[in-house]
Amino acid sequence: MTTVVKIGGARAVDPAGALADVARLVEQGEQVVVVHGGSTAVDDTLEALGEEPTYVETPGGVVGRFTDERTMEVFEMVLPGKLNTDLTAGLQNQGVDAIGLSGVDGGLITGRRKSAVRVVEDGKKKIKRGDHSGKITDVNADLLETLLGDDYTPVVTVPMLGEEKEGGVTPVNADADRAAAAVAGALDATLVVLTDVPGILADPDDETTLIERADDPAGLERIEDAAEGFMTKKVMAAKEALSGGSPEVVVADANAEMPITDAVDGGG
Amino acid sequence: MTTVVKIGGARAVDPAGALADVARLVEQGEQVVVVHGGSTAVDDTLEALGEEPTYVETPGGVVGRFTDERTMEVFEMVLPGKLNTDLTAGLQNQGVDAIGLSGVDGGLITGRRKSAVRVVEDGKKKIKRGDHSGKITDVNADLLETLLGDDYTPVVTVPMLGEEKEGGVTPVNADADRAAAAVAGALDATLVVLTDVPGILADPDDETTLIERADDPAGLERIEDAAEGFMTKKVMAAKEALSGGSPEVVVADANAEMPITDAVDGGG
Amino acid sequence: MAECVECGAEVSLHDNLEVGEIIDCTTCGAELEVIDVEPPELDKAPELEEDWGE
Amino acid sequence: MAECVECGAEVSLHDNLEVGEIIDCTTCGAELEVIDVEPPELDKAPELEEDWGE
Ligand SMILES: [Zn+2]
Ligand SMILES: [Zn+2]
Repeated sequence: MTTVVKIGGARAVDPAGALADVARLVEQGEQVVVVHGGSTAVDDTLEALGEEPTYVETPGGVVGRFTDERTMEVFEMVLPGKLNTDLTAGLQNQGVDAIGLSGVDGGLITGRRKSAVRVVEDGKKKIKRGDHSGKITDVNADLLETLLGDDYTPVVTVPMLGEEKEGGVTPVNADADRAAAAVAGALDATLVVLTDVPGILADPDDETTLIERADDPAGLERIEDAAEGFMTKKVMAAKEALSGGSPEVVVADANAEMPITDAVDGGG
Repeated sequence: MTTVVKIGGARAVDPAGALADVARLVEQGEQVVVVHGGSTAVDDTLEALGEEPTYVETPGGVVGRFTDERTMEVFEMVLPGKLNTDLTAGLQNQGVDAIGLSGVDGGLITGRRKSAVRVVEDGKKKIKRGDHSGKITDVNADLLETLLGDDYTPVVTVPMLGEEKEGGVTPVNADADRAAAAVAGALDATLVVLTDVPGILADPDDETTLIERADDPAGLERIEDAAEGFMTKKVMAAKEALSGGSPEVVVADANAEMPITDAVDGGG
Repeated sequence: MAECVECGAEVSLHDNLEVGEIIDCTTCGAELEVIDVEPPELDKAPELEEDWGE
Repeated sequence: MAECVECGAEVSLHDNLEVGEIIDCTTCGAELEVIDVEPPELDKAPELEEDWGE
């Protein structure tokens, strides 16, 4: 069985316990693909460069990053650059033969580029052009399977490879949860999403109402009703993984001692 | 036959012609590995972050970068981050299924970390500690051969994976020319080093005394005598490639129309 | 004033018009994107999926 | 003054000694690294290959 583990990027989730757990699974002969984001680290680096991250609100009320050309450059520096290299080296320090890849490498994660977004600014609806984002439609599963077959552990991040309407390709932003979901779907792999909350609470004020796993769209619906705020993105991703071919999606607490092992074993 | 092409990083050598030429060779069924550096871009980014690049002079008179922890971070951002992602996407734009890798990925380029260097400062000899550099001793040729066999074109850069004396590994700086030489040696591949000078002049003031290729250490000696300044590094790298197993090393003008094709065909 | 590219009706424009702004045609309901402001030029606003990145 | 770790001879130290500085022992010729300055402490300076990165 293959397991796709989505870990946080920089600040939100300290990956040390997660990396040790990946090493344990790999040691046991499990095939693991690690997927990571790192949005807060992108903002930190933009600020260190004296630039302001741009966030926009869509008419539907979703707040998201507007990725102009300069932001895409910094995105490449932080995600496939610093974070991916450090995570890959961190896994190798644990004896895992990790290999870092972005969605650009070998066309690992591809789809249409979206260069315009609808936004609401000062109460006005607008079309904002020059965005570098994309919608994932394809995953190069062959590449991952070849590497897994040779006992490598792929460490995957965004950007993805965006196909321009007029032909040509360019690196573009995509949500790392959805990238993880797409990868899990393409590999028919279990998806374990590590977050700093231990799952989704049916009643947000009552920790005993934890809903943690779903193995079919019906189970997900229960979670969807309970999910709020940024968790809706995780639920969207979970849905995409399940419909893509994943047998199971688990949202697990990154701060548990063996978060992935527990999740895969069905513990909680 | 496999060809390893070393291209410049950012400012020195515009890679557009080189990328088109790589695409032409790959189209013809040639296996190509691209290796790139990008030292000037590291300095630019350090400066944009309000930091000063640190260069030191060794007792032997060689001036080189001192790579402290922060510089290593920026190094990761610029080389495997921005430059490698852009070159990989640039090749894909030319129809090449490129896949970006640093020396850290899959232990592609490994060797001992060197954390201390001897320097001369204000006329005093000193030991300066905290350097993140390394000496290349191993190349994971299997990984490159697997990818080449699957029709990918690896785009390789530094850092390499440095082995600490006390165990453990960490990303460290290495010279990209020597990384290219090590890769060429490990693959028994022809090494084509593109620079903005058309080769090495036996008489630096006379362009008709161009020495451009060497296929044995004796031919190299002639070049070595003629090489000056930064070219001595290229000659060192050439020597390492030949002694590592490369049948031929060519230093070629990056600004020629088909620099690699010409070099491989024996033109000039 | 500008002309709706969908129904041909006159569309009244407010001051401080910005490029990229979306104006609804009060006649046919079409969403029109402001392509230029001097002189004002409208085009059909593209349908775009709501999506996001990192 | 400090003691050479190689031959035991006294090594005279100049003012403004810096950590990391290399002092040659005038008795045996050993290269000695200044490990600390207050009080001065010397150790054998490591042999290091001349190398460079990007
Ligand atoms: Zn109308
Ligand atoms: Zn002595």
